[in-house]
Amino acid sequence: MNAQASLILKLVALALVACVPLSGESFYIEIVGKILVMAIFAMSLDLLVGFTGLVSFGHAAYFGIAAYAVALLSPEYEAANLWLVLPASVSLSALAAFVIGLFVLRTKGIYFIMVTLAFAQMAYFIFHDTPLGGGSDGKYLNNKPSASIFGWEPFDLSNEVHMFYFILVMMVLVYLFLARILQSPFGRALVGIKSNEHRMQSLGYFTFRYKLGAFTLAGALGGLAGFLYAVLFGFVTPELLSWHESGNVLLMVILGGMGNLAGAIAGAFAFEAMREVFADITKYWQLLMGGVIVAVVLFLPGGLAGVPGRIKRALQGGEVK
Amino acid sequence: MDFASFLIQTLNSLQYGLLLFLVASGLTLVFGIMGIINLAHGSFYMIGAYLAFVLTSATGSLVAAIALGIPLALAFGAFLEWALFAHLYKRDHLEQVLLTYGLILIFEQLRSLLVGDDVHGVAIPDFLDASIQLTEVMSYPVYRLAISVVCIVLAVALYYVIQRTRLGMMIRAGNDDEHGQPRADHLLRDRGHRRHRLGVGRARRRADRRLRRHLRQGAHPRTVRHRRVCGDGGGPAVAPRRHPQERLRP
Amino acid sequence: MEKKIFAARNFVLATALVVAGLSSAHAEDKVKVGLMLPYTGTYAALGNAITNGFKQFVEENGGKLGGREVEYAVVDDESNPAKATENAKKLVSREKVDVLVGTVHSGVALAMAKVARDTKTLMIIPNAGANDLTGPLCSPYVFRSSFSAWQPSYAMGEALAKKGVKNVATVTWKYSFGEESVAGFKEAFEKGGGKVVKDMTLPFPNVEFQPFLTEIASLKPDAVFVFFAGAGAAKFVSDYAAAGLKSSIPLYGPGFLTDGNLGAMGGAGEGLMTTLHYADGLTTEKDKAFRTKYAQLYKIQPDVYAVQGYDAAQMYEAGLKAAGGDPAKQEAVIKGMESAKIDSPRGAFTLSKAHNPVQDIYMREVKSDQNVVIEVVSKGLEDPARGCKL
Amino acid sequence: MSATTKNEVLLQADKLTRRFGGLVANQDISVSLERQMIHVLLGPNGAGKSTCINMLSGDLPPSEGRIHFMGKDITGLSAAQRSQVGIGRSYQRTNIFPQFTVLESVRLAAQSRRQQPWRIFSKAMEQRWALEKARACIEEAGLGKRVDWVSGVLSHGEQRQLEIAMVLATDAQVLLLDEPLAGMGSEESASMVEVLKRLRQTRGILLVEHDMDAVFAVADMITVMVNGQLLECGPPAQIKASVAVQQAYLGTEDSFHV
Repeated sequence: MNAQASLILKLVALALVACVPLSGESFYIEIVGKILVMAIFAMSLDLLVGFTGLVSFGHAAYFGIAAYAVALLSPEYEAANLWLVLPASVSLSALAAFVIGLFVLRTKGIYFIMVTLAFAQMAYFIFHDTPLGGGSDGKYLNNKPSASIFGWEPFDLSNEVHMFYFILVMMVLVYLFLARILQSPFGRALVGIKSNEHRMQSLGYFTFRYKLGAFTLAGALGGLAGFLYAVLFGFVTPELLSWHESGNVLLMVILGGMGNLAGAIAGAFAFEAMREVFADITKYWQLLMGGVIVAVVLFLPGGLAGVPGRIKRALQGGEVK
Repeated sequence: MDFASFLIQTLNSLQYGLLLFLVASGLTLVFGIMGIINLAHGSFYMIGAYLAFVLTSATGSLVAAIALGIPLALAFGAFLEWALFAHLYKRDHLEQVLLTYGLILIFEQLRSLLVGDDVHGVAIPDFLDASIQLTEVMSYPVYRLAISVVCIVLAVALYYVIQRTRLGMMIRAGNDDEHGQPRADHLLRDRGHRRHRLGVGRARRRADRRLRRHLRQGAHPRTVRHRRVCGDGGGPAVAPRRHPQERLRP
Repeated sequence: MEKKIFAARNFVLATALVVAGLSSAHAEDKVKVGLMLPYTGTYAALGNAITNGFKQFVEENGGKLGGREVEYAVVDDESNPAKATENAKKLVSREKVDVLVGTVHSGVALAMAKVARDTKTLMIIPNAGANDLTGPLCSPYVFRSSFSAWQPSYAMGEALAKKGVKNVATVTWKYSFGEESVAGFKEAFEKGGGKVVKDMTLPFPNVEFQPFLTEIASLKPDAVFVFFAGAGAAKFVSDYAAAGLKSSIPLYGPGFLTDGNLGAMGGAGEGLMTTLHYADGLTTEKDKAFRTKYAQLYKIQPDVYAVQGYDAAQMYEAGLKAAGGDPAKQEAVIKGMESAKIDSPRGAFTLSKAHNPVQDIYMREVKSDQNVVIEVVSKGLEDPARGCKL
Repeated sequence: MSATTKNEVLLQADKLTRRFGGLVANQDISVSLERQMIHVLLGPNGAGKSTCINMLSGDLPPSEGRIHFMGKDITGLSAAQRSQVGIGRSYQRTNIFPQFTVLESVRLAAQSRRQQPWRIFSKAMEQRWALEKARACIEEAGLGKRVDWVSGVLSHGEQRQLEIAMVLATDAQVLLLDEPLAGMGSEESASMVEVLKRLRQTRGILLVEHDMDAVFAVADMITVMVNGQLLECGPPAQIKASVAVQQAYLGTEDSFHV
């Protein structure tokens, strides 16, 4: 029954999100659209942190590289073709993840966290300090890519409702794609690496290649999120690659509960909702945000997804333990 | 670029390098000995600066501010260790990184709440407020040289305390046990905790901040940039090198 | 397995929270002003000053703008360009403000201007000086009550050339506002026969100036022109004095070098000459009234940012009056603002066709804790608005 | 050196030496292992046994000396590469996947033989051959009753059996077992000895052990190491009789009964 109940709940949640555009409020359509983009970004990081045990503190680099790719690849005054610029941007960030992965995956533990942060800072300053991409002021994407295939226009991204559903479909596809991969031999090996990499090596797995594969895939999916962000807002800035963004997406994964794709989505929604509500309450909203982060780390190691399990155990008087 | 300017530029880089070493050495103690990665280390730099500003305007003299500041820093370090970091020893590095990331936001807003966002300056004490004439146009502030001397003295003191004294041995032992044999000697581990509770790392760092405070004149609210200096430096600079057998443990 | 169920449930809960938490009522007869300024981060002090200035005018105007009650919607932009579009959209489409006022950081202002143009919302920039805002990206909906990066620096270039200064070295932060200021200075100074020997830059907001001071000492130029603001400016001036350069090589720059941070630099700023469209010790009646009221309301002396906030409110008042007080009649409001003659504490000014103030630039000298006006170095200086097709 | 070499030599190590800075953990250790042989590395704590087995399994690169497997020089190969050629390894401190079930752990070990990581849309659970191999190895290691248990909750002995099952699932020809009987009750170690005897029919086993009775009951060849050096190597009878071994290793124990 458990699996079925969770499937129903997920479909209900999906339906609820799908009705957002019916409200006609363009602000909510865009804000929920952005949260869906962040959900994709969180899922791509969860593949690393939650399933492979690789804590990357520089995941925003690939988000930003794809965002800049679409801004730089699109011609100044007319729309680029979606079916060309999307794969191009995603493969650029996948390439960046592959190259950076070759270096960072040689380290472990805290050094991995720090070296991924260092590479992301390098990417940040490439866009911040050089004229490529308009320096620190960022760059405009004047018109959204057109979805035409040989003249046939299935949908128009400049229409915000089409854009919303395009992002929603992308998020569902990424969810199904990752859920499927984690059932494959490749996925099981990744989970094995997170549980005990030394054992996997002595069983004959070349764990470096698996980790590099996961790192590149996560970079590509993170790039997809960056692409959608740039198209949604039509404006890219070096801050997209800043270490604060890497920290925030890491928090979404932790908040949602590591190693749980639906948890990553829930984490993205919870984090963005908190940020909006706190910002409305007080000028010192970062104080509340910092407090929540400290509380989640101290008292909620399993994240939101872990909460029900803890409640259940508490209710049953803990004899299950 | 004549030779005199080259000498001055070397002096500049040496002086700024020593300053960064001081910040990095604080983090080495926290990370190398206590094994906790603290992203909020830059915030201590900021807290030290604002502490100097507040105490100097209260007491009127920098020297009094430093004398008052060090115990305050010790207390703050001990409190933080008891309240937050004590829970972190067992946790993995990801949770330490996230918790200290939250701390940055909290310190930032507390500073804005308590002291406001304006730019402040702190006067250099008179006996240090002179400049030495180096070339006919350029003179070098004595205060910067004073700071370099303080940095060197603290570096030597740090080395001596860690390597030569019983306290240093305790700290190092505290470190080995947490990462050393699985059957850690529990007694030493507890004493290790108490040693950290004294916040040795933080107090010494806070004192140096106040001296550097005047070098910077304006207390810049966002000074988290320094933590990466230590990060780039790779492993702990001062803590003892781990025995190679260590690498073998799964 | 139960982990999955409840993760999905949280998903539903969180979405509801987002939708419910954000809606807010919108009153019909009030004029709604959206204030998007930095209330946290490095520029927080400037954000507060602009807000104070704006609210002071509204209060002096009987708590009304164009005869209507004023309702504020405030957003903290944190000087973070990454969230600028989202924050601006929050004010425009959720709060449905009639005018968007903001901001300090040029990067954030550029993103706001794009939102204002796309959604055809009136926008008044109370500080960000990036030339593009009233240049290639100018638009009928975007106005500015402060300055373009070009203006104060161009005036300084003219003044130094007139004084017969021959070669000058420049130092600034490497970001759009710094570079545009140095470019404005260079244009006027070299047109007047001067020569810039060296341009030095360092990344924003780095404050380690010693190496540059040593290089200035070896170059031995006639004068040095710099752009720095806030904590960086205070530190540069005190380092410059500590290095003994102040007595041998005079230091010049736009007013941001000394405005608002004279206290922080102690005596090091004494005697520094800077150019800006505002100064202390102006003799006009309007300025005296403005300063006493400001000191009375907020217990601190006003600075150029407060004046710019005050003038942003004046400009909107002029626009609303021309439209009979109805913010919905945007064409009339825009016409009114374009033709208005603003009686500002800095001195009366009109708007150029690119909606940038055409204003006098003062030469000022630091005396104890004030930038006292010496003379008007450039009367009615208009930004060239290169690339604007208005 | 040993009895008639009727069986194929699987693993041959010559003059293996390992130094950690000044400390010499292993000095010129030569060991050979044939199929259908159980070769035991015996020695007091700190004799360098674990270092030696780590060098053989590729966890630790030797400072000097060569290692050959079925004639090929594998000194330069990593642990993963050595596992691929057929060397399996179990560890002194249990080294398993605590969150996985027994079946999933052993299936993952079986999968290591044909990984095909590019088939990202195939379901791991539908790989017939891996599941069948896993169930067979679980039976062979005597864990039949614990197939669906989570590895973390198994008893210490059962976890040692799980390690054996995982190594078997990798079709290893040579099993390097680091104290397989450590921490086991008497009947648990008895059943493990039976398992080792069964495995000896088709494979070569080199194990590090302390348990005297078990060692002499099952070993075909014993090598005694003291302070990183090879003291003596020979069949159990020769080792039992050797005076040098008694002094160096068994101390002044008066009688030595079998």
